[in-house]
Amino acid sequence: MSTSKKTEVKLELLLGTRVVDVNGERVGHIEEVLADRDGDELLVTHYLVGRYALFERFSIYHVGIGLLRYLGARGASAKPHRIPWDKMDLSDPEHPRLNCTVDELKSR
Amino acid sequence: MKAHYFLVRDLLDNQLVDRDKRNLGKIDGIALHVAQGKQTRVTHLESGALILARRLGPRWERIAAFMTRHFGVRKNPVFRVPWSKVTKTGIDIHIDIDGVKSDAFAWEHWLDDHLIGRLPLAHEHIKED
Amino acid sequence: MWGHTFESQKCRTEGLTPLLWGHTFDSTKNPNQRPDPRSARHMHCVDLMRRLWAIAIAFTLACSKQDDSEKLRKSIDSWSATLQLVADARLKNEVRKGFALKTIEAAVDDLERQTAKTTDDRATRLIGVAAKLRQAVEADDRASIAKARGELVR
Amino acid sequence: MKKFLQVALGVVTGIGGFLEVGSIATAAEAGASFKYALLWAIALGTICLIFLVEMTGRLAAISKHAVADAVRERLGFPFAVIPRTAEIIVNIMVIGAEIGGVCLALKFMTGIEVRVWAIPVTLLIWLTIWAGTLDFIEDATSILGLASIAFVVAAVKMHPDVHAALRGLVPSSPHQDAAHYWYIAVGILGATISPYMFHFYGSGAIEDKWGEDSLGANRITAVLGMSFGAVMSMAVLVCAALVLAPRSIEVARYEQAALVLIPALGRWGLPLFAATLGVCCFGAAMEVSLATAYMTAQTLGWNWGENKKPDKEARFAMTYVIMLLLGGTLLLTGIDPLKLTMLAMALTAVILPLIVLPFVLLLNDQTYVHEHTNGPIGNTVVIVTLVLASIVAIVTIPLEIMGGG
Repeated sequence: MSTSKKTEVKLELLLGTRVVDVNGERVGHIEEVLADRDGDELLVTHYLVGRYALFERFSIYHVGIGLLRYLGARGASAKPHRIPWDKMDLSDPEHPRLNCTVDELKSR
Repeated sequence: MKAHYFLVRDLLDNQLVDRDKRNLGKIDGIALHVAQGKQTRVTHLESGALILARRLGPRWERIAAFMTRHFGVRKNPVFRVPWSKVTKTGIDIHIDIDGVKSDAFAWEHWLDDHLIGRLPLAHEHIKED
Repeated sequence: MWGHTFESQKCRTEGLTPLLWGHTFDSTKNPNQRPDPRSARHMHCVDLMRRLWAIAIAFTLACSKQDDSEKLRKSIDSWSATLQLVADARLKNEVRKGFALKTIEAAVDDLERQTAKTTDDRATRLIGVAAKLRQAVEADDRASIAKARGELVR
Repeated sequence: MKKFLQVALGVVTGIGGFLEVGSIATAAEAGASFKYALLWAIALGTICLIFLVEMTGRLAAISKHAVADAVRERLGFPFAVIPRTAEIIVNIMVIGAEIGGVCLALKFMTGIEVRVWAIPVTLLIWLTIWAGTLDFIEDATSILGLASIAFVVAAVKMHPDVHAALRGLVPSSPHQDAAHYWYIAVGILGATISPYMFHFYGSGAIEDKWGEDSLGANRITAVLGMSFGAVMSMAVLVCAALVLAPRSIEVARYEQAALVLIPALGRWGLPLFAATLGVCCFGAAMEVSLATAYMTAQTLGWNWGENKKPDKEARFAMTYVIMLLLGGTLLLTGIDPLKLTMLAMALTAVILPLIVLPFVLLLNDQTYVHEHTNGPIGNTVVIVTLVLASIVAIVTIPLEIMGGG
């Protein structure tokens, strides 16, 4: 896949990048990273990948989602994907990729 | 310190505060260590114009790189704090270092030595409470 | 209504900047940079903005032409009344000489600027009276100030 | 007793700090061109301002963070940089206009040209910020600013038509010259809802160490202070409506605005106008420069504070010095101070939503204000007004620049 392996990835640059799954299918954009404290370390557990790129783009993501829900949209459709750290391949940080399919995520 | 973090909400862009409650800049960037087979972890909190400019796009990054190369006064253009130095998190992120001696204050010192401090009345200014 | 929406994460706007800065990064030019999947939509927005601006400017130009003479007429009335007020105040010693002179200067300056391209009899006449008033104020000649003030009313 | 003093000071700040070159110029133009018809714009702007100032104070008291801090932390740098850059640009123009106001006041009293005064006035403003404390700056400008009561005295002395004035509080569309009418309307909104006020007020609250117990005082200060301030602005408009409008004098130069007090106050009219203009603009120039330094420091996470030693906050001090220099330079280019003022105020109206909408979001965020979140009425009034003002401003600015000249 990628030629060089970066060990240091900048979180601020990951934000907003598009994520595709193992088949190259669009999943969404990285919006948030979840981490848990473990002793002296802070370990990444999940990536939130959202589908409302337009909201995110105009900084109205949360308001937009809130409005959608308020207007009766289903909770599931507005919710971002919650991707476990081991399913996200960041060897090329500019093109993050899942090492599974979107359907596999849903079935979990 | 809490156990679960939303890195963007809780850390990125929040205020860095040293042990004497001085402002050391915002957290402009967060460095993650990614390695195959090992859980990704947060290694450093970063602060610096270069990091900020990069978030705005390649052109701004080039401008910032040029500026820091020619006019920078910091030893290292990016001020990095290891995660292990973090003592308290909340709206502000407290770290256990002496800010005045750190690189985060390089510009403060430079301006004070070369410009602000040389102007009349700069030091009699105001009595501290 | 919005309170609960903040429980998840911070809003992000990485994508907003290129829109606001215009064409600051055309990432297709440099193969080392990441291609922006949103650039097509971005271009569309910029295009739309340009069109809106063009319409606004055209509209502006259309509106600005027609009322130039009307504007000058109003301006002459306005300065004429201003000079009367200043002359009265000077006669009653309510304003200092320096202020009266500066106001007369401002009147002449503003009128000359507006009639630089066109000629207007009323404007020329008003500038003439202003010059008389100015001389009278400078000389502290109360009779002449009153006379010039009288000419302003006509 | 301390609470009472805090409120009293707040009210005085409102009265003295409210008037500045922008509100004087826009109110005078409005009164001269449209009589009482634009009084509503001052009222509407003030209602918005009351909500917004209260929000700023509440955010500062509960979270100990100012608006610029919270916007950066909550919405991220790529967003924060947009409103802050816009503000810096507009603030340079506003500082230029305020310094211009001081110079004009001096010109009215001495007859010496504005350009001659620009450098000494800029230096004097710098020196006052440099050598003064926050309390000194607040108190001095507030108390000296009380000279603006002259406008209220003059307005009352001339017996305005109260019914006509009350009718002016209801928005109406103009009979003629619609573009100019709306341009002045957004100018008034921009002058009334000055963004620098939020940074100044919020940062001042943090410097004064407000806590949760200050919320009541904060509310009273916002309502009373801003309302009294609005009365001053309205008095300027009424004076212009009574003195200039009947003579069909339009305000093309500040000299014409300076005449409004003379019929009522005689030989005191001009000195009082000059004193009000000079003092208010002097205060505002300091406040805008400091506000820019506050917001820059807060966005980038520097140390800040007018009450700290400058060797611990050299970058903060540097920022206001640069702002003053740029503002002063702008004036030296020979730009017409009145046009600069009107443009700066209208541009303020354009960028207002960008500045204010985020902090409507913040004031609904419990991380920052705990249980003291906004009510729906405040949110709605503020958002609707500002978005409308911004749209009107975007339409009228090109019209005015090219048509109104």
